[in-house]
Amino acid sequence: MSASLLVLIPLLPLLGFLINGIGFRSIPKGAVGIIGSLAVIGSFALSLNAFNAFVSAGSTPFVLPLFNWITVGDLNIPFSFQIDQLSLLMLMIITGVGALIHIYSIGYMKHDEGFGKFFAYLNLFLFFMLLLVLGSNYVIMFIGWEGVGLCSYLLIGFWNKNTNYNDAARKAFIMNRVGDLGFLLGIFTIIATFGSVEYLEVFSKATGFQIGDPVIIAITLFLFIGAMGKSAQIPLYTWLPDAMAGPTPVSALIHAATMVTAGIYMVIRSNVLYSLAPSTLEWVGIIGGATALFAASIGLLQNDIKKVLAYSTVSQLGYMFMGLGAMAYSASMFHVITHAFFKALLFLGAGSVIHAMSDEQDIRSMGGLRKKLPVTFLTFLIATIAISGIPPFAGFFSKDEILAHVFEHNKLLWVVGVLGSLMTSFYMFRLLFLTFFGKFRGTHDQEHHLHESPASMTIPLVILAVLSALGGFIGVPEALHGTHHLAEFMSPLYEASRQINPEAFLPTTLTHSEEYILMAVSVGVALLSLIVAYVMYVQKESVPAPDSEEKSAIQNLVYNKYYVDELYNAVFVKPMKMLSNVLYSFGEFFIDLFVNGAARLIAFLGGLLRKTQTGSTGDYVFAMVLGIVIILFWKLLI
Amino acid sequence: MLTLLLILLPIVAGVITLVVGANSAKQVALIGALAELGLALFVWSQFDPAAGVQFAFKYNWLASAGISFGAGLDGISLLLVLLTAFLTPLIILSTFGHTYKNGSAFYSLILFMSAALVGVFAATDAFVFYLFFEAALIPIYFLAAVWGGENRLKITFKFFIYTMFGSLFMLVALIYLYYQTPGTHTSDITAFYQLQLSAKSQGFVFWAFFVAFAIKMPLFPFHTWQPDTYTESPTPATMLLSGIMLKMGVYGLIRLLLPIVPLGLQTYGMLAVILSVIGIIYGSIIAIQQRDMKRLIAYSSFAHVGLMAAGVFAASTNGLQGAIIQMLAHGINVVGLFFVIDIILERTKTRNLDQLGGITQMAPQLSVYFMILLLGSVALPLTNGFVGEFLLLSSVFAFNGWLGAIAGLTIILGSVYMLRLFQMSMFGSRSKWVEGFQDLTFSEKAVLLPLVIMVFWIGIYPNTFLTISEPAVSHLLQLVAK
Amino acid sequence: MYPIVLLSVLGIVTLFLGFSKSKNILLPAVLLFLAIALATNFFEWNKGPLLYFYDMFRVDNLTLAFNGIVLASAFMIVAISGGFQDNAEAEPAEYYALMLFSLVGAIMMIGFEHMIMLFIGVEILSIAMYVLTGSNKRNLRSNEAALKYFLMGAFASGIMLFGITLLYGATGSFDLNAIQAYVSTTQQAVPSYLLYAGLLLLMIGMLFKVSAAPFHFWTPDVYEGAPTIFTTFMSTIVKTAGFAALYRLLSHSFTGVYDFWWIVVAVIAILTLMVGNIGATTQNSFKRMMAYSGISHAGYLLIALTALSKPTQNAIVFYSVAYSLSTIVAFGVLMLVSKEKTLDGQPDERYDAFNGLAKQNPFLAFVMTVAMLSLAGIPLTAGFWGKFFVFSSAADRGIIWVPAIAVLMSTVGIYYYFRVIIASYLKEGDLGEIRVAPFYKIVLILATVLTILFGLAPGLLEGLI
Amino acid sequence: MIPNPNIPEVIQNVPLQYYLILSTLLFVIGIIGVLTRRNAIIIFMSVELMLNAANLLLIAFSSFRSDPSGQVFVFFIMAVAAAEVAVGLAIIVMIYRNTRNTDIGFLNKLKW
Repeated sequence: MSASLLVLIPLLPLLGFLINGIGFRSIPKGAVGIIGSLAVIGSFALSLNAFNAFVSAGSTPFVLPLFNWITVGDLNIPFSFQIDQLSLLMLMIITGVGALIHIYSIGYMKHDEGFGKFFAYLNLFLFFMLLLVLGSNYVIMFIGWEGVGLCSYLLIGFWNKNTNYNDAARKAFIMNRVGDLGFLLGIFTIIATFGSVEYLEVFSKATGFQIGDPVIIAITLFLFIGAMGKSAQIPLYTWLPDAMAGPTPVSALIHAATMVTAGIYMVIRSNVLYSLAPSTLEWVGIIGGATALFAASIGLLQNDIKKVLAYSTVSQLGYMFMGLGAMAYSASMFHVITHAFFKALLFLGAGSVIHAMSDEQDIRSMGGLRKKLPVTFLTFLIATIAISGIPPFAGFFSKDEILAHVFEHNKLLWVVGVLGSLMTSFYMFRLLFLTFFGKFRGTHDQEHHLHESPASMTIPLVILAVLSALGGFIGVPEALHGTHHLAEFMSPLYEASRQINPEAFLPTTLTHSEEYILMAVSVGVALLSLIVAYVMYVQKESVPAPDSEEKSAIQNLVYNKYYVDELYNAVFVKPMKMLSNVLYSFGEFFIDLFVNGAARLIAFLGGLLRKTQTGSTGDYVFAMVLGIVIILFWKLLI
Repeated sequence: MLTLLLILLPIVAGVITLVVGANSAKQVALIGALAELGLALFVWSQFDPAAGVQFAFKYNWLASAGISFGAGLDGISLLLVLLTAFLTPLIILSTFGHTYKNGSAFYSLILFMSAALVGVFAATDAFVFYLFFEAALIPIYFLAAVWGGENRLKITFKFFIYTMFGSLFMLVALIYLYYQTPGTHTSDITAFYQLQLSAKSQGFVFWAFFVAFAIKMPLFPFHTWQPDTYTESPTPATMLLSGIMLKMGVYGLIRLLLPIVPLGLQTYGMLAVILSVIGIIYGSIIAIQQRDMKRLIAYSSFAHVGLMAAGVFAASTNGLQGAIIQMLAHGINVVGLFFVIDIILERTKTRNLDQLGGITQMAPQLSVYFMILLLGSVALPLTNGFVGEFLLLSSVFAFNGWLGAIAGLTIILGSVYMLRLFQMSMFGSRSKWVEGFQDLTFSEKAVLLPLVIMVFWIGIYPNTFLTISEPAVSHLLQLVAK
Repeated sequence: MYPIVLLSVLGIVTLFLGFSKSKNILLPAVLLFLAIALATNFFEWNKGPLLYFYDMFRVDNLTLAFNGIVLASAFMIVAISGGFQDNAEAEPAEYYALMLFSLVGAIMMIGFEHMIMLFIGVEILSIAMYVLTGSNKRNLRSNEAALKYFLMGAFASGIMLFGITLLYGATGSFDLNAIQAYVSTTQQAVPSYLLYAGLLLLMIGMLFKVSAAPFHFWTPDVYEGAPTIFTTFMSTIVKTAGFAALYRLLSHSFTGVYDFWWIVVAVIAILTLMVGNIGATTQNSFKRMMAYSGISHAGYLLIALTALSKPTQNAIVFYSVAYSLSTIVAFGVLMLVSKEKTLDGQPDERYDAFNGLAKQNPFLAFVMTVAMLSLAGIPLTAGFWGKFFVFSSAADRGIIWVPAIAVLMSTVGIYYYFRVIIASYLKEGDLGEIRVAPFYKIVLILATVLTILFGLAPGLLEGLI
Repeated sequence: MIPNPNIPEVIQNVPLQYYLILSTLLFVIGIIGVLTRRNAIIIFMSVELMLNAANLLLIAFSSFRSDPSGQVFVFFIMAVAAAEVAVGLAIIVMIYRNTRNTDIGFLNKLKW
């Protein structure tokens, strides 16, 4: 595979962005969609090609230098790409899922006046995301890291007439930036420690460090702050649910399948560093677990179809971090992949529902859609099963693998994971049942317009459904007599980590029977939730209460997302605004007081001097004599 | 000789502008500024980064006193001269939508200003440096005071006296240094570099320089003139002030303070960095709640320059290179932002964010340019702001981790106030003030497009510029380390 | 030496010219006289040092340079006096004659080698100035100024004279060289109160003439009350001559006791700077502000004297040139403007009189601006280099605190100088049309061009002596 | 002071210090006169007293040093003082004409 073709992978979406972005007024809508989609499909094809070439060339990673980006003193930050197992996997997910979502968007956004702009942004997003995974050093990753944040901002605030959406967009960008600062500080520490930001150099130098070296811990913690921002972990997760303000395909692409997994990607990429810092990993696991449980619990009571999915995303990302915390890098990656499939599918399905419901997002106003939207329903069902971890769909395998590793590592976290799994299953089926079962609860007008989405939307749904159903088979655990293709493929990535921290990479100590029990537990709780949800929402046909109705305190707390937004508002936003006002009115005044005070002092002294100038000759002579006397006294007598 | 030409050309152009009268003053001034740009580009093409000071010119000014009119360009100077030459025509072009009373005086003052700025950057003699440093103040004062807003008299007067006050300290320091030179005294800057001053006198010179440059840039807590002046000045003057003139301060730190008083830096560098970092945070926080767009950018500029200063005081390759590239980036961004604000002001007659909103619906092109400049300003990677801030923050971080982390808050706070600015003006529902808002005209695009191109050029391939200043910076740092 | 003789004779000739019917030849004639004096002054350039009048008068390049400044200033001032034609009561011939005589006094002060010469010079200059100050006979302000100036001037003369007497008692001579010899030989062993007291009193008398604080009180009142043209004369020529004399006295005779007197001068310099600059800020009258500004410039010059280092001589010459040029322009423009505007029957000499000047007469506004910039010490004007050399001389001596305070004070200076610029450029006013006579214009242009020229190329002037 | 053979006995009988003290006293009296009196003419007379104090001292020094230049100086001072008197009185007369007064207390229009 020639270098120029590799370069084209990110370049094609960039071209698509430029064409659509510059000419979004003059290019006809049909062409816009085709240009945008073709750019991504092209990238996808090239990625596949690259993957094949890589595998057939014996899976040897290589760095593709392009040019020297920033050269300052001894520090050189090249603009170069690294092709290895990890980047290739990410490439395929991003371009693959991305392509589907692009195609889907042609139908979904057809009637939007910002059609061209939308495709331009999507392409730009892919460009940055591809840079993020392709870069051969942390700073290139940072380009993508910030770039996707920007695109997220642009796309969340896509309908920019709405102030709430704009606020959500801004919140996303700023929260991401909080993480980015951590990332940046991590990079600085890396520069200070290793004198380079190139992965290969950093990692090879890192092998010389001891496990638990404070510098490495600092670096990994800093980087993890970045991951918390991008991957929406506690405490930086609140932007993600708000990000649902964007068009649904955006939610699918950015806020489910790709961008939010950047944090996972980064940790896996830096696995050498993290393997050297078990205490950081401890934190990664704890935060992941807490997020998984916390977000899932919020999801239980949400009524906005996209919000439920959003919290579920946060929660699933928490799972991935739990996995990372247990050094189950491959398992987390596995979950990234399967999650990309089913979460994209869920969002697109939700989009299809919203599309059909004339932009209604509240599940309390839906119901009984399965007959009107059969394809959407079926695919949504598959995705729901997949995310709930019910075999044999994709989610089962990946989640199970994570839970198995977590169990080995930390039993308490495993319990948390299972609890999360229980909730996940419940709210997902709640969502499914409320949306597709029972009677239609929307307005007559909405009912009249109900229709299955066009082919451009359903075809991606079907493809993703197939992937969600079968995707798990790339990583069947040994216990189920399969081969873990993914783990095998990715195993060279951990060569260095294995050297420095061999215990972490020993084969599992769990016996097969133990593994079966673990699987049974997680599947069992999922099924349990399914049944409970079925009873509640299909048999009893209960519908969540409208907002006006009083709720119990706990319900209220959960429903209002534990008031975290309000807390942040009270702790950060308001004081900051107040500080700003105070500094502006008093701080500036106070500082200026010294400047103006100097002027006043002069004026005051001037006033005094004025008084000495009485106009009376006698006074003047007196002053003169006084001066003479003082001088004579001073110089002659003292 | 070329350096002298670079200084003289705008003066000549300014005089011609003054003579031709108001009707064609704009055009003549633009041609003059473009000629200067062409000359600067030519100089660039002839420039060899590794060769130290080039195109040097020396005229014995005060032969008996060893003061000569010395000018020449090294990498750092060249970059700033290029910046000046690049921005001046754009600033002139940006006024094409306006008619200023006494146009010929207006434009000739801009050109005189530009000459003085080039003079500051090119000076190789300390007194020549001082001379232009002060001389630059006169045209900008008149620009601001004659064509400014309502409160201009008081505010510009304060600005003038305040900055003058600072630079007089520099004069004292320079005279002192001059008398420290051995043998027949000389005021050649390189001779100052060779001085071996005692720690005590270095401390004294350090603070004299610090105050002079801190007021000029401005740094906390010497900044109170700045927001008012930026706000009250006519936009071209604001552009000159923020785009180029504040760079004189940063340049002064690099050119004079670091290499002449390394011991002073050692002793007080920490304090200076702390002040700079306070400025970053202080300015950013204040910017968050500003309603006046110009004032908002003024505070943001204050914050940005604080970071540059922090990087310079950190005195590392990263810091200096970062500061230099950030000077270019900041100049470009801030000029662009002020221009966008001027366009908005021109069309809506208001700068108050509360009264604006929804402009993007009326003027998508404007909003795209605005967005790009803003992204540059919040240091998004691949835009010009990133390279500088990355290097600067890394240097401050290397200097002191805590300070680096605190300074790093700028990227968060920066996005807070900048996005607020963008959202309140561009997004949301259309306010009555923006009814009938026209998108960019050709001449406006002609200003913004070059700026945006530079935003990306510096962002994507900063090495073009970094390599120019690299040898000069490492030379300077050797002096600091001596 | 030639100018002394020439001016004495020509002064008398001028008096006689006053009897002639055609008043119009008076002005050109006086200008011609001054031009001749100026030209002959430089006959002796580079020939010195020469001694005249029984070794009582010394001619060297420094003397000639100061003479040149004084004569050129006088030339310009006479040129802008316009022959006093707009004042029916004026006696132009007498005024011009007095001016010429006072120049003789000034030159005697500049080149004195003997205390008699100094005393006579001071008195000739002063007495002529008393008269000129009161020349506006019916104007009470002018009267008051004259009386104040006279009484205090006479008082100061008394002080000075007593100082000279004590010096004579201590050293036994009036001759500078003899005093110098005494100071540098005998003095070191035995401190002589006679000498010290004499020196201090003499210095105080001279400092009064250059209006240093705390002996400055007469200055604002006299400058304000005197007719502007004579204020110009006083503030340039008297000051230049005074400093020339002080410099000669201190540098020639008293370097031996530098340690004794420098601190006095330093303290007085600081005090003068403060009084001048701070006092000027509260003024509403431009003319009075210029008086305070004159005080403050005396302070700067005193800094150079304090140091008495290598650059001092140059600093004083350069500073005097820069100061004289700008002061003449400032008063010149003031006369034009205040002639157009009156306030309560008096010429309006407030800042506000300049409102809108730039619009009405951009030329005047411009020359005024340059003059103010120069007085404020902004680069690219002669005034900057003046300050530069002054600070340099202090730095050369290693005295840093004095220029540091001076720097602070010159910041204050910017404030009041710029008020005029602001008034003329930035404020709206109702000035009528101002007609500028050709002579007048030439002087203003000449002074402005020289100010800028010396600002650009200080080397033209520096190092000449 | 060492007795000088060239100086007449009469003069030597009175020590130089006495002259010094007397002159200084006269001088101070003159100063006090200037300080305390309000009439311009009397002030002027006090100034003249100061000058004459100096004259006396000059002559004393001159005699004790056998140096005639001091006495020459006195002549100059007297001449100058005469001129000063002429001008001074003229000014005072002029003021008297305008204000019917020679009290300096009234002449304080120029101030501040």
